[in-house]
Amino acid sequence: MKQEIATVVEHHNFQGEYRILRLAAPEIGPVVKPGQFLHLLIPQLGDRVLRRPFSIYKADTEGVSILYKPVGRGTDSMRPLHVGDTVDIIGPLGNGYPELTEGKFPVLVAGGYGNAALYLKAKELPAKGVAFFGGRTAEDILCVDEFKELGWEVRPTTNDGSLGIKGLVTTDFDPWMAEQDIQSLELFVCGPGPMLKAMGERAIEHDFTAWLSMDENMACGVGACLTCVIKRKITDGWEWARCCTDGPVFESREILWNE
Amino acid sequence: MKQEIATVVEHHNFQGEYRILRLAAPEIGPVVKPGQFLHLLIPQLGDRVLRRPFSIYKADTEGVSILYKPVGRGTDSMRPLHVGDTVDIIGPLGNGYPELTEGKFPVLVAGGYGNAALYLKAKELPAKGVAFFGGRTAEDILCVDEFKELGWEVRPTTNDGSLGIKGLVTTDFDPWMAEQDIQSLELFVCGPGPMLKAMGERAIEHDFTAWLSMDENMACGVGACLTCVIKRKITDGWEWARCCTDGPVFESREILWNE
Amino acid sequence: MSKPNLEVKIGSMVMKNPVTVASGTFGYGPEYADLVDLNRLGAITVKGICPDETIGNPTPRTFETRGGMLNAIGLPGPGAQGFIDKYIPFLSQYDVPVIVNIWGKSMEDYGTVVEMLDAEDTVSAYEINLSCPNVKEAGSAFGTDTDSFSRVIELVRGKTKKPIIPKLAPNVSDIGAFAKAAEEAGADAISIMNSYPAMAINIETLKPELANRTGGLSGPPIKPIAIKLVWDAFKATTLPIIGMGGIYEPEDAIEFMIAGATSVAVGTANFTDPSTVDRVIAGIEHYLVEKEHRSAFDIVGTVKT
Amino acid sequence: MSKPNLEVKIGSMVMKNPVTVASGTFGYGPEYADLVDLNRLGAITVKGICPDETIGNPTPRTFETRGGMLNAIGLPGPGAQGFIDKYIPFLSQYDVPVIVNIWGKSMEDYGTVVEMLDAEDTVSAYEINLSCPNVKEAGSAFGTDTDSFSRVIELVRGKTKKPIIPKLAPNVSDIGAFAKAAEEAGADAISIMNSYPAMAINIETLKPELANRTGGLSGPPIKPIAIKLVWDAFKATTLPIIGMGGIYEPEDAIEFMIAGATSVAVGTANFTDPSTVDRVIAGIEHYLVEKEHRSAFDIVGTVKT
Ligand SMILES: Cc1cc2nc3c(=O)[nH]c(=O)nc-3n(C[C@H](O)[C@H](O)[C@H](O)COP(=O)(O)OP(=O)(O)OC[C@H]3O[C@@H](n4cnc5c(N)ncnc54)[C@H](O)[C@@H]3O)c2cc1C
Ligand SMILES: Cc1cc2nc3c(=O)[nH]c(=O)nc-3n(C[C@H](O)[C@H](O)[C@H](O)COP(=O)(O)OP(=O)(O)OC[C@H]3O[C@@H](n4cnc5c(N)ncnc54)[C@H](O)[C@@H]3O)c2cc1C
Ligand SMILES: Cc1cc2nc3c(=O)[nH]c(=O)nc-3n(C[C@H](O)[C@H](O)[C@H](O)COP(=O)(O)O)c2cc1C
Ligand SMILES: Cc1cc2nc3c(=O)[nH]c(=O)nc-3n(C[C@H](O)[C@H](O)[C@H](O)COP(=O)(O)O)c2cc1C
Ligand code: FES
Ligand code: FES
Repeated sequence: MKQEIATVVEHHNFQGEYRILRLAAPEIGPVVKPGQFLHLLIPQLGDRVLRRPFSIYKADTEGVSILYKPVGRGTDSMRPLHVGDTVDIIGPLGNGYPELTEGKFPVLVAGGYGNAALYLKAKELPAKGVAFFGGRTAEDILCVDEFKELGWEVRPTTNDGSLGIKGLVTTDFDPWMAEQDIQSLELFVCGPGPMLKAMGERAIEHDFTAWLSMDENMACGVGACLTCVIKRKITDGWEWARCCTDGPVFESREILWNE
Repeated sequence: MKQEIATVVEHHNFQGEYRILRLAAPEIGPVVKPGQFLHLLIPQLGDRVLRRPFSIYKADTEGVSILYKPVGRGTDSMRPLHVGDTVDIIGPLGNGYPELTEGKFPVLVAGGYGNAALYLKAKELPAKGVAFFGGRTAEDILCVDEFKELGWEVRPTTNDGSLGIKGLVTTDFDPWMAEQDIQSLELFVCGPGPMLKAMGERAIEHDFTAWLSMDENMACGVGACLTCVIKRKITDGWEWARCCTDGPVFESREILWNE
Repeated sequence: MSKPNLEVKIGSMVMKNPVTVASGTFGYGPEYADLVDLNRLGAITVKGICPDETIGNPTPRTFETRGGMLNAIGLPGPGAQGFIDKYIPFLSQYDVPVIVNIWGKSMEDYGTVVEMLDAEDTVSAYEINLSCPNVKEAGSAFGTDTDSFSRVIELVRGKTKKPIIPKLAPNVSDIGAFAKAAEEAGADAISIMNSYPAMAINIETLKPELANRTGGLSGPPIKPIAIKLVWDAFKATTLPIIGMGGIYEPEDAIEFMIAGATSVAVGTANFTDPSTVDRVIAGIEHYLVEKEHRSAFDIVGTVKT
Repeated sequence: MSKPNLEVKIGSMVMKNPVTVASGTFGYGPEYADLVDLNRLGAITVKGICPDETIGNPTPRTFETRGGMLNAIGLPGPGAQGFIDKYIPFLSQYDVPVIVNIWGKSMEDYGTVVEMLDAEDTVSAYEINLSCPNVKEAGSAFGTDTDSFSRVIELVRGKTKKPIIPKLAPNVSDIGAFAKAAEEAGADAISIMNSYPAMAINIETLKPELANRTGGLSGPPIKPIAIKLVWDAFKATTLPIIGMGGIYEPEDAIEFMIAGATSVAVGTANFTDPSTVDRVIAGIEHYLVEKEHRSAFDIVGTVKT
């Protein structure tokens, strides 16, 4: 974990409303593991003081890239960042996804910026599997070609049917799953809460492994403030686990979902 | 007095560190009187909430110009304003300078952005007189040619002697004054506190008229908050007068200087 | 859908919408009349008035802080008679209730100022300042001790039939106790909050940034404090509450109402943007339409806890 | 000129410079160890510890406000024994005093937690949390009433010879009374201020933004309030003061010291920029050099009023 003043080297529209921000970060770039994230201090955020976490989409010896969608105060304020501006980042943060278990068949499930979060994992995985991507419209299904290039079978679903099957990710996943050697599946999931929960439930019901990247609001990002906690099951009940340091990736069985 | 969302039509270096900001303000521009000011809400001022007052340098039917020097949080944050950006201004504010008294000889005394504040007055005055401009260095003596073009005799003084006489405005003014029909002088002054006070003292001692534009911190700018008050003499003592609405221009005899 | 009813009542005073201005941030009315349509306001609240003319504090009187400002104006003013002479003719032109913020150097003063003003029809209600951080008498002396707090209210109650609205000090551990005390002493409403006692020091001169040394913090920084105080008071009393503290956007005003405020006051925001009151009124109306409420009162105290 | 002496003392605890971190904003030490050189700190102040393991409040626990944040973490923690097992080995590697922030659900708890911790050499001092806005017991119950406030301090005093530092509640009318009470009860220093009781409500859901409903406001918005509280306390007591509330820049820390703080703590700013502590230490040193002071202590309480 390092704090680095990173220079913007690329910043433009990526797809639909999504934008890509590429930062020169020679200290953080080389040490990123798939599923980790950055904590970014947005310049010109007016009177707001907290950083915002972003999954690392790409990383190499020179820097990192993230994909984001302007949806609120922070992400809106990132728009005016120009090439050459500097951004204060802390990273890489979080545990990231574990290695694929021997003999398991990898499945990626993602929604929205979750696609970005899984790209490095897709690249690293030795065996190529199937990627289920869900979104509201075709615009929310990111990086399809990139995943295909890596050798993955990409199966998009959209709420409006503008790309792939019409429905939720589960609309496509459930029948597919039924035809697999279910217990050999190992899922790597990153997406909105309901998607995480749906996949987690299936993992438990059908007895496969699902690594879920949890999306919780953060303050410190380094484990100090205890903002980002979720309930993790332990033998006699539950304990709090911090998404920023104990996660963001948890196996479905670890999580006690809030009612 | 109007509130107007004005578009930046010009913004660049003017002289030394001074910058000129020209705003399209068709409502405010046409009604400006010399010595009045604008109250400007600086965009991108981060977490600061108060406006900043600026003397109106030029005004016409289409808009207004101000001259400023980045010296603090507010003025520094004005640098990135681009042509096409909008700025929220309230104006024109304050009483401005009165008409020249019949038969009096007009003298302008200014320092720093005070030169800007006097330009409209210089332009309006029927009789052309003498203008004493003081500053730290040549860079602080603004608009000399413009005043000359209007027919004024311009006499600069600088602390370092880089333009005109070396010294304070008074170094040049005092001997000059001694040779005039002193009581026929009518001074219009805009500059830093000590300059205002020096001229005010001379006006009282030598019995001439001096209109001083007072420089006080402001919050509302419209007379509501009672931030910008100075002591104004009245028959039995003094009362508070608001620089924003009762001023900023006061005659030297009105002012009770703080010890 | 028909337009929602924005009208609210503070005791017998009817406000055409819930929005007034915070005392001391809007002068006596004329100052903002060029920029704000005074008839559009729910009420005009004027700067603090005491029986006699007062000069207030030395300068500097305000200081900009991160996100807000400090003030130690110190309640200068024309006195009750001066107010009547200088401002009543102006204010009486408008079709909008006038809330006069009153204060005193002694307990008796609070009675005297009401006696002097009460015959004026233009004066619709009194906001009793018991919480000025900058004038010992009007602040700590009466505002942070429930006994003298109640006695001032009872005294004023005895002098007028118009609505009386004590303005509570924020720097107390239990605002509910003051809300209850106000109710028992005969108040018609309460207003919350005054600026918060605060200070800034110049590290070059070592001098406080305000001549009065300390002042009151106002603006966006105090909003979350004010929201809690309003909610706490709402639970403790049935009196209507005028909520204020850092209202800059319609959403802020709506938040105050959901926390329990029947009416809201825009203060420091007037300095930043005089169109705030207008935006806030429009924003409240828009919210009521969107949420399909019939009346502004429908959202008061609706926080789900 | 020779380097100024940055050392300050809080009771018998020597800090190599005046800068520590605010409890709850720096975890227990390891969390920021990659980003901050812990040996550079004047002291490490850890998150609140009570005798038993505790779970704290439900989520959401924090919320970003204009200029600052609200928190209602609710003091989750490993308990005294858990703290010893999990963090003492780590903390003992560093050459920096450790201040353990303690709290209790009952008055007795405050004694118990000290009994459990006191044998640990790594524990240098106790900050007694009597002002948590989010846990009834550790907050309003003890922090806003001078009697129980004093009793907790006396109880802790009886259990340890190490410096004890009560952390005062900001939401009181007279902080001086608490400062004096702390002194009389045997405290070695006081710390000011905890986050300020506050609230935010989501106007779409009508629900409070924090699961705990209310929380504590921290960050730049509260600095002017904290500066005044420190100054007020400084006038009332001779105890050293650890000042905090919105310190983001060296100038903020220096302002606290001029107001009367011997030591300062960086809180919310750690989240924004973990290099703040480092910048603040360097900035204090730079200021002392520039103003030709020999020691950090020279500027404490030098405000000219
Ligand atoms: C581990 C992690 C990885 C992330 N990766 C990405 C990424 O790669 N690309 C991307 O665009 N965004 C990502 N996010 C979300 C991102 O951090 C921002 O929170 C989000 O973009 C909204 O921030 P904002 O400041 O624009 O909006 P705000 O104005 O802060 O918030 C807008 C709304 O979203 C809510 N919100 C904010 N943050 C969260 C959150 N984390 N979870 C749930 N609700 C929230 C707010 O409460 C508010 O209602 C990630 C979040 C986490 C925790
Ligand atoms: C009537 C009037 C007309 C003005 N006209 C101009 C103009 O034409 N061009 C121009 O550049 N500036 C002008 N100013 C000053 C301007 O409003 C700003 O205050 C100044 O430029 C510094 O603001 P800042 O935000 O950059 O600095 P800040 O960070 O706010 O302040 C820097 C320092 O200056 C002090 N300061 C701020 N404002 C004042 C003030 N008004 N008087 C004394 N000290 C102050 C602050 O206390 C601080 O110590 C005028 C001021 C007044 C009252
Ligand atoms: C410059 C200024 C002057 C004030 N004068 C008064 C006053 O005369 N009487 C009073 O009760 N409150 C006074 N206040 C407090 C405000 O009415 C209000 O309670 C406080 O500022 C909080 O609201 P805000 O954050 O919206 O400004 C004053 C506030 C400011 C900023
Ligand atoms: C997330 C968070 C957790 C906190 N936890 C504690 C705590 O456990 N014990 C305590 O005494 N204060 C706690 N505080 C209060 C801080 O120590 C500090 O008093 C307050 O935040 C003001 O300082 P700041 O504005 O620099 O953050 C916490 C503050 C925050 C923001
Ligand atoms: S965000 Fe602070 S502990 Fe996770
Ligand atoms: S600045 Fe408010 S009265 Fe002049």
